[in-house]
Amino acid sequence: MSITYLEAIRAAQARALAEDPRVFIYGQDVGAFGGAFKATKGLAQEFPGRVVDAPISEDAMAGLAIGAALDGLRPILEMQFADFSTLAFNQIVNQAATLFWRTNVPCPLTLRLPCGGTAGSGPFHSQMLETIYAHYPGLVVLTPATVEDAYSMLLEAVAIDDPVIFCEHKFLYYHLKAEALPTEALPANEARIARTGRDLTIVTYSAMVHEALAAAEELRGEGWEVEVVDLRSVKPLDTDTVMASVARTGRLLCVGEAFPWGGVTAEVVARVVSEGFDLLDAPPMRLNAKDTPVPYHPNLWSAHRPTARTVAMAARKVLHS
Amino acid sequence: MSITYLEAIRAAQARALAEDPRVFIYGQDVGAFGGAFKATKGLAQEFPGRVVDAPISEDAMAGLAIGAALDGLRPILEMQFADFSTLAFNQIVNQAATLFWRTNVPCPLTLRLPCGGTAGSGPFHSQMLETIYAHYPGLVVLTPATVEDAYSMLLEAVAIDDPVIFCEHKFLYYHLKAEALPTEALPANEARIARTGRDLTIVTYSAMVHEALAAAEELRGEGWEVEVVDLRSVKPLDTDTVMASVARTGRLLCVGEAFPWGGVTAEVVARVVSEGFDLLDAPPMRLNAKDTPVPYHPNLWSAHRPTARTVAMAARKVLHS
Amino acid sequence: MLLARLFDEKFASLYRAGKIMGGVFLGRGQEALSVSIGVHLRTGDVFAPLIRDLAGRLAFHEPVLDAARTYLGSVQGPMRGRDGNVHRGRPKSGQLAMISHLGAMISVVNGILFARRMRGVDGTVGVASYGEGATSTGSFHEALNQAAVEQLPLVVVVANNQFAYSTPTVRQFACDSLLARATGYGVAGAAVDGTDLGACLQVVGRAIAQARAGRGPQLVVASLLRLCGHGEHDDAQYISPALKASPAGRDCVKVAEQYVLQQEWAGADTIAHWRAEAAQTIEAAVVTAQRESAPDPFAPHYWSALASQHRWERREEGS
Amino acid sequence: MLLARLFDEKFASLYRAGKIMGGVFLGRGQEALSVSIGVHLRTGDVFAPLIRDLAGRLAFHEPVLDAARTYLGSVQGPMRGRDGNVHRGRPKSGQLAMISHLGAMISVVNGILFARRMRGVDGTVGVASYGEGATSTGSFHEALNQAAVEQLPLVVVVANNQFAYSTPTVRQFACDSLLARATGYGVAGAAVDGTDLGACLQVVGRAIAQARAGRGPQLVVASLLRLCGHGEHDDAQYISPALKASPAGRDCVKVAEQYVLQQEWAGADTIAHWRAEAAQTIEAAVVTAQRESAPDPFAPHYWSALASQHRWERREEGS
Ligand SMILES: Cc1ncc(C[n+]2csc(CCOP(=O)(O)OP(=O)(O)O)c2C)c(N)n1
Ligand SMILES: Cc1ncc(C[n+]2csc(CCOP(=O)(O)OP(=O)(O)O)c2C)c(N)n1
Ligand SMILES: [Mg+2]
Ligand SMILES: [Mg+2]
Repeated sequence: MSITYLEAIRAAQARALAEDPRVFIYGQDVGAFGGAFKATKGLAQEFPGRVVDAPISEDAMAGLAIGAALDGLRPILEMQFADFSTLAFNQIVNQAATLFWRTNVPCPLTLRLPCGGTAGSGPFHSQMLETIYAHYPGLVVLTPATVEDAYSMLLEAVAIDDPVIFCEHKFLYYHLKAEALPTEALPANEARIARTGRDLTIVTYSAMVHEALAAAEELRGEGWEVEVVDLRSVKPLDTDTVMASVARTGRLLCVGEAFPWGGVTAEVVARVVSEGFDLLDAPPMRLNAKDTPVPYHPNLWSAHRPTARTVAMAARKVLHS
Repeated sequence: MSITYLEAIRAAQARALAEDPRVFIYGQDVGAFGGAFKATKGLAQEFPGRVVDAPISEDAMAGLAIGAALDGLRPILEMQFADFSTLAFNQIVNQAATLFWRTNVPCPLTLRLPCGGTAGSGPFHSQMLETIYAHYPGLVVLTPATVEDAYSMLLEAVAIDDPVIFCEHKFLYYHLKAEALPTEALPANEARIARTGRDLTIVTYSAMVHEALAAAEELRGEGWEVEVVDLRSVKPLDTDTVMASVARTGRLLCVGEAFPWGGVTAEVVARVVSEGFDLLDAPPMRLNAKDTPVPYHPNLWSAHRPTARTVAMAARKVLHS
Repeated sequence: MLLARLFDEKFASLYRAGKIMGGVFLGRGQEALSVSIGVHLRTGDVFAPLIRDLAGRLAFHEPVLDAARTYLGSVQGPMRGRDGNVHRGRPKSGQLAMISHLGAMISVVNGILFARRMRGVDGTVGVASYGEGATSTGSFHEALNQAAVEQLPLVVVVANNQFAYSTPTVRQFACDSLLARATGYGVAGAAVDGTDLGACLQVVGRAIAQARAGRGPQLVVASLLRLCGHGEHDDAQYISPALKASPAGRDCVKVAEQYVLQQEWAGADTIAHWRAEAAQTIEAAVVTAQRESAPDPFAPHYWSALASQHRWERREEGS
Repeated sequence: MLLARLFDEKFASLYRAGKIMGGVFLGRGQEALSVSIGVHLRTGDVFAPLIRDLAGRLAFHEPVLDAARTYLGSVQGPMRGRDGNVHRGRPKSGQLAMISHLGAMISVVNGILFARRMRGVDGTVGVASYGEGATSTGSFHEALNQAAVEQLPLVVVVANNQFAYSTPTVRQFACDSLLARATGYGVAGAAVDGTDLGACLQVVGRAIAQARAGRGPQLVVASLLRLCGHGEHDDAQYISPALKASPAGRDCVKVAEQYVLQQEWAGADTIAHWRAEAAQTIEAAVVTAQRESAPDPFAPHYWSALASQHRWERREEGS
């Protein structure tokens, strides 16, 4: 048996629905159709009345999920593409995120955001949204990079008493496969050493973990041992694991697929240098997507985001400085 | 004569309307009423038909401004509070910001956002929004800290061929006064040394410039000479001026009023350490608002944001490390 | 509604005296409509009030102290100093704590009603109250349409007080009556004179009963005038004397008193007694709230926004 | 519309052959409505097309090469490889380049019309085309209301093809007809059978003429069916055979051909000739586009998003 990242997401939802009567799924075309990416395939049939098609009303979709969470349910809200969550932005950052702090009533909702680029998807079906959500107090932002994490972290997202922004990466949907679903897992807020090494720490998350691993493999051929830290959760951010790795390697490269201003790479670098300045033997470096919208043409798209090749180039720079 | 920050904003708009027939103002209550803060007071009477009341439709307000800009006008769009721009978020980051890059047609609009906290304003009338806008390619984000900059940078914003997010700080509206309007000004994208010093660089922007200056004054009593850099524009970000200052002082504290995750302070620290690691004699430090919504009660509010006192405390830490 | 009117007056005078944290927004002129919501709601129902809904809040059993404590900054208020004035609420009692963004509460009410249905709880009604200005928001539209699609027991009460802050309706919408929107959503609609307590009780009561009976969403549009500024900082010069003198400008409290007298439900002395009682209640609440302490910024619970903070505690979050 | 139909078919077959960058979205079944927009627009007008508006685009003088170049990734397309397929446009020619977020283009059209009025330019009409699913968006609502308040010469054409992706109208709205919304906004409304070219030409033509004459915004609601999937990746199994067999499921191209023959505007041979001509035009465009080069990622102009880049160049931007 082999299971994809996308199938893991479907399986996690099936299990959540089966185990917890408070769980339901709401989103455009998630019902009989099974969702634009088929992440809810068959679930409406298996769990009648609990997988509900929404009108094209992202603001009201989020509002409904918030109300239901407030009343004790555990909604999973699917955005058809992460990019459309900008229309629910206000409900998410101002209503969901502030609710517990303001009223002491938790708002346990999971917002599934199909994120990230694939060739030919263009500016409005490729965006990474973790930066803008992580900026707001009251949200948990998860960015699974593996099939196992897609599964276990989605289950944990549903269990968490806060609004969780679950950033699933579309590039991994079909490509990424595992032998089986995991039976145990790290807590969602702990980073993971995806590959050990002693010369350089690459901190990254989501699809970029695989580019970093490929770069590390390439650099191994050149005699370098590169450690790769998969953040898993970008908020909260597991600074401890990152610092421990940097303490071992003395060098830091931070890689993200988001736009370059602000975001995870800036936050990680800023934390490491303020809390672990003396651990560094060389200037830390960041590698992000370019500061333009995500291009549609595959030629441009693959130059816009970091890839194994550009990660390796950046890593060499840090290694040689 | 003495002129406030708010009056400077009004004066800049009056001048823009007078000098450029392409300029108009659109926003809720901006017409006969003169705006919730009176930033457009008298302008509807002075420029008939060019200061137009909008319905409570932030998405459509932004859309209309974008269309008008596309057609060659120079709209100034006022949000009643910055916090409500979350409802125009999609139009701003996906329509306005991508338009030039996608189509080669510029979108010269100015979005005035009354930002930042004042005592008793609470979670939805106090937010800093520069982080989320600066993250997106295609936007210019300005954060004037002085009466002179409020005036000259707003005029420059109207002249710029891109969508400009003009973050004006409500705390400065009435408090801050200058003798006269400036006759010349730095380009909007250049940071300014607000106070010179040799022991520490505090990089900040908007209302926090004044907290930093007060802290610097306090620290002078303790024998420290603190340099304060007012970024003025957070995107583009004038890294050169920051680096030159850090090169002189060897120490960096970065202060912002926004939520702590990501944002200007992370971006500045990350840039300085990647490009100027060796300039630093001590770990850089950040001071942000707390990671909760902005509290309503004045007691809590003044503990949520950095103040001269907490800036001085943080500065002492950096100075002694 | 008398209590609400007097309470509002008290807040206005405290505001002028500089005793209030933040702004004050009054319901003056809108109490008849507002109270009609509150009296028809039952325990278990849900109410998302407007900034002018003190009357409806009190009628739906908001503790008198809640408003006093919130306006005066007592840590014992329902928002514990975190949020203020009109944003107060007790979600667990069905009194939602609104966010400022107009229109945003309707879909939240939908969600609660949806949850009740999913959990098999019957007979809940949800009311969301907004001004006519809020009808221009995308949130309002999406939520009303959503409720119609789901056939939820939602009642949306629109207080058309002719202005959104300073903006007259002619700059807000172009239809003859907002009631026409009901047809567009496929929901029931009813208009009412918002200055007439009897009419409000009847029309709002009927809408709530219809929703409770499973007849789907209801839109009530009331016409009236706010007899005050947008907030207490606003002198509302933009409201013309002619409009104030028009039927929409009648003072609903006076009209109601008249009506009570006419119907001989109570005499002038009884009303005077009510008034005195209300004044006493208010005075007591204000005195209590003023004696209570302010929030302590050193209490660590203020500075964590997550309900699941304990989950993350193993690893410290950096700044 | 024949050209559009055949062009769409060509794209579908190129898609199946893996020759297309990204997705392909067809207008099959909606050409009569779409072309009716294009033919009534004049130079200087503004059109924000829907993803299914190839027919209308071509009729409004979109160069045939634009579509071919965009789908096939030629750098010479109007979007220069930056954006794709249905998002293409030439704003300077009034062909707006849509963003994906449904409903978002209407207020942009409003802005252009508003600008024209402010600049004293007369007689411009703006058309925005959307599916019935887009009527549920807040953007749609805000923009139509805004146009009504401003009395702009806006025509919104809604193609009610019974589904939004897989979602049937019963999960999208609860009103009997979307036309009822027109009254709610205070704008003129008209319904039309979207499978009937003659009717579409007349109704859309009238709406555009009314807007041009200064009678304010117009809402046209057409009923029809898309005779294809949402995109070419979708087999549209959710559309029932009964619906396909209903009047809404008629193929507007066949209906139009029938009509042309009946009216004796042309004979079968002429139609066959048109068809052949169209096929040739398409073939030529595709061949040209396929020969052209792809965008070069090393060209620096791709990597700056600001029109005013020169302003900032004195100081280099980091990372
Ligand atoms: C989305 C949004 N935009 C702007 C505001 C600022 N604002 C607060 S109240 C108000 C006017 C509201 O008018 P209306 O809905 O008619 O209610 P009324 O005050 O007349 O009772 C405005 C514009 C807001 N709260 N929310
Ligand atoms: C705001 C928004 N939400 C979701 C989507 C994803 N999406 C693209 S097309 C579509 C269905 C649109 O249906 P309709 O408006 O009826 O047009 P049709 O495809 O039927 O022509 C959806 C949900 C989107 N583009 N924009
Ligand atoms: Mg009003
Ligand atoms: Mg449709």
